[in-house]
Amino acid sequence: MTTLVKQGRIRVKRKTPGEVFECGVDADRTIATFAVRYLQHLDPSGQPVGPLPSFAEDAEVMTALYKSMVLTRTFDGRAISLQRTGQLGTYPSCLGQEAIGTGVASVMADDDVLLTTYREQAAHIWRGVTLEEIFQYWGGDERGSDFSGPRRDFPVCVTIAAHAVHAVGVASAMKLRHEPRVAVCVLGDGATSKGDFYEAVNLAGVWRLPVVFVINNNQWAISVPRHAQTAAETLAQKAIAGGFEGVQVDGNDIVAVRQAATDAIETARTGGGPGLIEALSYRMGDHTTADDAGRYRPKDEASNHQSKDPVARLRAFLDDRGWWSKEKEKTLIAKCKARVEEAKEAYLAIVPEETTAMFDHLYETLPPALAAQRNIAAGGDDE
Amino acid sequence: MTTLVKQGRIRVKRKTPGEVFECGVDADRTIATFAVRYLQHLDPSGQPVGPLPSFAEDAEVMTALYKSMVLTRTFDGRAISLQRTGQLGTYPSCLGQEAIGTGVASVMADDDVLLTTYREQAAHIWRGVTLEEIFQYWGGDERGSDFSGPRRDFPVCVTIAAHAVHAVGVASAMKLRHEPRVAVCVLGDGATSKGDFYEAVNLAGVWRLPVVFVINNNQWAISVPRHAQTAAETLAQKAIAGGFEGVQVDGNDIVAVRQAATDAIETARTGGGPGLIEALSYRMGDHTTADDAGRYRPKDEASNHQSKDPVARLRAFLDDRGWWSKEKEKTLIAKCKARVEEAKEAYLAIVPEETTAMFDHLYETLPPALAAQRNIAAGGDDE
Amino acid sequence: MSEITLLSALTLAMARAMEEDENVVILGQDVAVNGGVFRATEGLLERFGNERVLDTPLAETMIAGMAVGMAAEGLRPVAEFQFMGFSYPAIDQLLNHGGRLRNRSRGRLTCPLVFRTPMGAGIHAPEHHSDSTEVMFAHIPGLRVVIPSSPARAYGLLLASIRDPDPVVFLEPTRLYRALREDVADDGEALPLDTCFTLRQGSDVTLVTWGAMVKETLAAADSLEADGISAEVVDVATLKPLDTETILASVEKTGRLVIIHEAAKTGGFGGEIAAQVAEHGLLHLQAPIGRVCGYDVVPPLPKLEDAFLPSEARIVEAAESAVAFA
Amino acid sequence: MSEITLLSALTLAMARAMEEDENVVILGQDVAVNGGVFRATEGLLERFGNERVLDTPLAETMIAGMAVGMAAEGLRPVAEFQFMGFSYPAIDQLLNHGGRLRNRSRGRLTCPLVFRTPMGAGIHAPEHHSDSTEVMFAHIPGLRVVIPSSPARAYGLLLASIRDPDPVVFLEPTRLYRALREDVADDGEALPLDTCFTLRQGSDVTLVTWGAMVKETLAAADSLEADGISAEVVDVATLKPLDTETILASVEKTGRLVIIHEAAKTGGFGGEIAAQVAEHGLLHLQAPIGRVCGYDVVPPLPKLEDAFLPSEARIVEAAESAVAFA
Ligand SMILES: Cc1ncc(C[n+]2csc(CCOP(=O)(O)OP(=O)(O)O)c2C)c(N)n1
Ligand SMILES: Cc1ncc(C[n+]2csc(CCOP(=O)(O)OP(=O)(O)O)c2C)c(N)n1
Ligand SMILES: [Mg+2]
Ligand SMILES: [Mg+2]
Repeated sequence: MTTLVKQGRIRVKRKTPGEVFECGVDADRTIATFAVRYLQHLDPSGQPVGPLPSFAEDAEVMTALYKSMVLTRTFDGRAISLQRTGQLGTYPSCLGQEAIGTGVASVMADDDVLLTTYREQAAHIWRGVTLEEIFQYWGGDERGSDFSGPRRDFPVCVTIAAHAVHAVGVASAMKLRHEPRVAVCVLGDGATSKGDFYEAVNLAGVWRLPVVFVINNNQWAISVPRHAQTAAETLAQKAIAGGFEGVQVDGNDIVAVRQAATDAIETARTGGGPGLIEALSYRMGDHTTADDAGRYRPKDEASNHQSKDPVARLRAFLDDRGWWSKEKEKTLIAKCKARVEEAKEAYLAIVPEETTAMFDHLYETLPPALAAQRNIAAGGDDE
Repeated sequence: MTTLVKQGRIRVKRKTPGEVFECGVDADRTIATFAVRYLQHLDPSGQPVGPLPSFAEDAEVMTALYKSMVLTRTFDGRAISLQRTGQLGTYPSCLGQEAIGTGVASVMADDDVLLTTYREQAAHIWRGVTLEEIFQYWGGDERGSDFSGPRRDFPVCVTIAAHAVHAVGVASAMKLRHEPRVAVCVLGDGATSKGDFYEAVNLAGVWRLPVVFVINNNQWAISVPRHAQTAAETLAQKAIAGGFEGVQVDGNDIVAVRQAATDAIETARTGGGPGLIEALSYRMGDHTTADDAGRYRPKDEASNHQSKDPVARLRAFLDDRGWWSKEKEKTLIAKCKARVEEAKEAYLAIVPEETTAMFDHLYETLPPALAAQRNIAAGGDDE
Repeated sequence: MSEITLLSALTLAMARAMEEDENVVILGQDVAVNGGVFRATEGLLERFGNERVLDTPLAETMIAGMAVGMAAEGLRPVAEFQFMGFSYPAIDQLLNHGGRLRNRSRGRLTCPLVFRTPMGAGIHAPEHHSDSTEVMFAHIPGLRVVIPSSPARAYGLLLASIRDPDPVVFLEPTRLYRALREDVADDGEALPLDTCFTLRQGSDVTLVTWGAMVKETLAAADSLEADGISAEVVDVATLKPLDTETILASVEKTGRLVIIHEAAKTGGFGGEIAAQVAEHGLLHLQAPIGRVCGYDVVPPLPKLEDAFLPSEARIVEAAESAVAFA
Repeated sequence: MSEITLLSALTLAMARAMEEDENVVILGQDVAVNGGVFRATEGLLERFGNERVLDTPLAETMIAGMAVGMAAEGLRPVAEFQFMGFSYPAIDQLLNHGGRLRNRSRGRLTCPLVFRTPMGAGIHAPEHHSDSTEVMFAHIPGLRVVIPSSPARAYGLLLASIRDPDPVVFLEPTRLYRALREDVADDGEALPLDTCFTLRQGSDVTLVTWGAMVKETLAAADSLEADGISAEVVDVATLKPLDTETILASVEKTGRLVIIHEAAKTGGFGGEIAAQVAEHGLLHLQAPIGRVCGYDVVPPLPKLEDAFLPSEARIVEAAESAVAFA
């Protein structure tokens, strides 16, 4: 019957995505259109590109953001050096992506819930996870995930995008209980290829959940560049598949990030449904300390990105406003270094857990069947 | 630090999806827009709504399509009655959705590969899977999937959306070998919620694979209605997440389905990348013979849909053109019934497989370790 | 008290748990309006409303992960997967997250959830509807794995599972859903999640089984009795944590052990039980440990289904050769 | 011949297979430009081009399903999952599709693919990078499951796996990737996929193991020898299909058996081996079957990793008590 194949074909005009389709015949009409917005407030030199949101006119707010970003960066550098000297395990640097975590976390409420990948030290530090805890986790000790600060935040998620489905569960709990709380899920550009992400986005849309997805689009997923991850022109448009809106922001511009996060989080909090923010950034370092980006990354790419650095950009903005000075910078750097050193010392001084700890948090009450194993682990005889 | 939360918020204009965003400040601009087209050629009464594609002017083509749809429907009804009398297992009716399978299959080449759910008997019948084989499969005999016709087509996929990832694998093989072939994947509205579907769509986009996804949007996934499945206004827009275009068609209008399929398949075949077609249809029966739609479906919904029936619509069109008659109809019905009865008899006469068949197709060569088990199954002693 | 099916006992247990704890929520495909494809959740939507009985989109990874997220927030989600064969996308969530959340956060976040799913062959269902892969779950640290085999045990074990502070995989043999009726008191009494149930006392041979195969095993015990062989029948019920003691005590008494399960033999949970006995009860064994299991094949479509399922005859034969062994 | 690591042996085998059959393609995350995070596929892109060595998006279900689709079309995909802990989304595809395609189509479509993934603890990696869940794969009908423990066996077994007409799960112990070097001839000689390898002859006790634990087991055998105990060491290598005969023959000779694996004990593959011996070799056993396994816990982060891994000392102790048993 396949002789019919070649018959009666009419070419339908194909459009390049991003271009609105012009209706042809009656038979063929446009029934839905979508757009993705892009938000930037500060250009790479720290100059406003238009009127600023009011928080950006508040010196106290802006310097607080700056301080947290610098603390994060100081911590990050120290973590890498500790790893190099064998005092820390594999560590994923967040260099160059501080504006995302800091900007987003700074507009979350204490009892909102943050769920992130392994690269959002900036957000954790703002939320009150201690530097000791972050060292401890990457030093190979589970107690580092027993956050002393945000008790309901999730431990970092290493299995890519799995926390996106946790986030919709957390948000469902909030919604079912009519609590004005929001779940915020931060994940990478690579994570947007995974079904978990999409299933979460789809549920968030159809249940109008109080959840905000923030994509740290740092352009790389280990060695796989953004363009090899998806043909979508923006990652923000992934939200369209879930029936809601995504927005792309300059992720090196903390004003834009914070602005977009404010909007999305408050919309979510007040019953307006989920949000998705694609924050364009750049992974200035290797994927982790176990990686060598030199193997796969175009030679000058990283150095070309220096000019977009989010910390330098905010610094330039503060300078312009007269809110900052060389003196203040010197003091800040010294303070950050001291705090990080202090945390490092505290981390190195931590007494290791007993071997049996691996049994003691597995269930609320250890099943009798495991007592014998625990006994061996404690140094007793084999079963 | 969360005292900052309440400060400096600017409301960003939110748009309802489907409305193009009007740029406000410089800081905030639209960077991408998308549209979803809708295609219909025949209205529910069979009247053209505009100029028709040329194949629709070809009596031979159109009557062939009609005959195959009627054969499918005859088969379908008989399968249900066989199940009711215990001669067939659980069976999923395709009543009301025949235009989709027939329309799509009719523009596939023999060596294209079809991968479908359990509800695309229409497509299988066109492709040359025998009625006996379809009976045999739903009668609980694996040999029903050993298609005598399209040898490279996949067996029906019961695990929802899993065949979407097979389809991109099949399409990858075709592309890597530079063959002008296409993989066609037909799945349901419910399937579009599953990560597999999205992962496949995303890969199809970024690798520009020769694959076409066809969504049989029959409005229900067992008891879950389309609107509870996703907030997306159209399922066609799911393609936007993969960076390509989706189109929505009237799935009860075989001219529209066939037209959209022609376009998408030929685009895919000639290196233009993947396509996605959402065919709007309706599940006129229960989910399967094990289901009772009366438990969950609004009372008049199914009967209200009668007027959109794809078979009646094509019949009206043929009638209008003078290509059909009561006489021809009578002959066709009789012929279809006879063919189905013949298939039923052949099916019922099939000699059951040996018990050991469950071992004999597991591996190319049965591992010696399984010989003892096979022996028991053959009636020998237990190990 | 009333004579009810295993299925109704499950509904009763869920309703009871929802009544006593408002944190209990039901979620899954078709569980609300339709009451589940097997009707296990029938009536719960009407009784507890659409904020506690939730029809989800078709996405198993999401259902599993959502349950983890809900549980971390203090809800007690009871998630249904429509068939075991569709539950595999949940394994990633169970293994990497559900079973680990308490441990990896050192007790800060916990995961009190139940994953229910129908399992097993024998109801002439379509492809992929007949799996018995319980061992895959029973191997995962941090979980409990429970399989009821009677209405009363279904009630008591499901209640216990929902009340348990840790994740429980609750597997329901479809073959038993409506196969037998039993008096079940809706008294809120849970059964323990760490003991086997000895369903029949015997002295010549121990038959250890669980789930749907309890039926054939009890029938086999009857046949054996007619032949003068006294078989003890142990329903494992909770595979993880495993109550090795009850099994060892029985083997000590009988000296002979046959393990019966529907799952594929190789790497099935029967191996674990045999290994425990070969480690801790070797001296009591007067015969090789027999295993009567599903073959290592794909569960066949209905036409060959009966030939696939371990039969009463195979159990009798294995028990007889154990007893005859000298 | 040259002294190479297990990792290089894998690369060599893949290159060889690609050379001899143009249907062999490599796919996975970071396998092309980066040569794999462990460098197992290093140089293959340069040598075979970007139509045969494919970096995929980050989506394990898709990678698995794509491989099934490719295999059905006659390619021989070798897909890498970056770590076992990330491979679970592939289980659905392996269980419902890869392992069944031949059977469900009665031989019309086949599935000659290889899923490679690094496994096991001991390299101080982050969370989720240390799993040993081989039994979950070994329980799935229609698959082969292979775990090499030396460069030469890695080469021969991977070649055999790629040439095999059915799906193979090929699990690579990260702890051994660079732990030892061995002369490996790139001669295209495959090793059989249905036999255990007896690595050391002995007469007092049989130590059965696989993967990374082969290292500690051989070391334990050395220690035992110093104490006058002669241990036979069997590397199972192919878990599915299992070569029970070699194990039984060894147990017949020694009368004592200790099974060693890194995976969690409960429901681990050691249970299967113990069960086979308790079924077919009971009379040869002069002592209970010992199992030295990973605990039933979440593989801990690096600080407690050493305490988690079964140690040489635990193996020695178990072997000694088996030998001392009377
Ligand atoms: C499910 C899963 N697959 C693979 C990996 C291995 N892996 C770790 S990070 C990574 C790349 C993630 O990229 P992206 O989402 O962009 O986050 P980024 O590291 O850039 O922050 C991969 C593949 C993993 N952790 N989880
Ligand atoms: C992964 C998976 N989950 C659940 C099911 C059970 N199930 C069978 S059909 C179905 C609904 C499918 O709906 P849709 O995709 O719209 O296809 P339709 O049946 O309407 O053709 C469900 C949930 C399944 N087969 N596979
Ligand atoms: Mg990235
Ligand atoms: Mg549907």
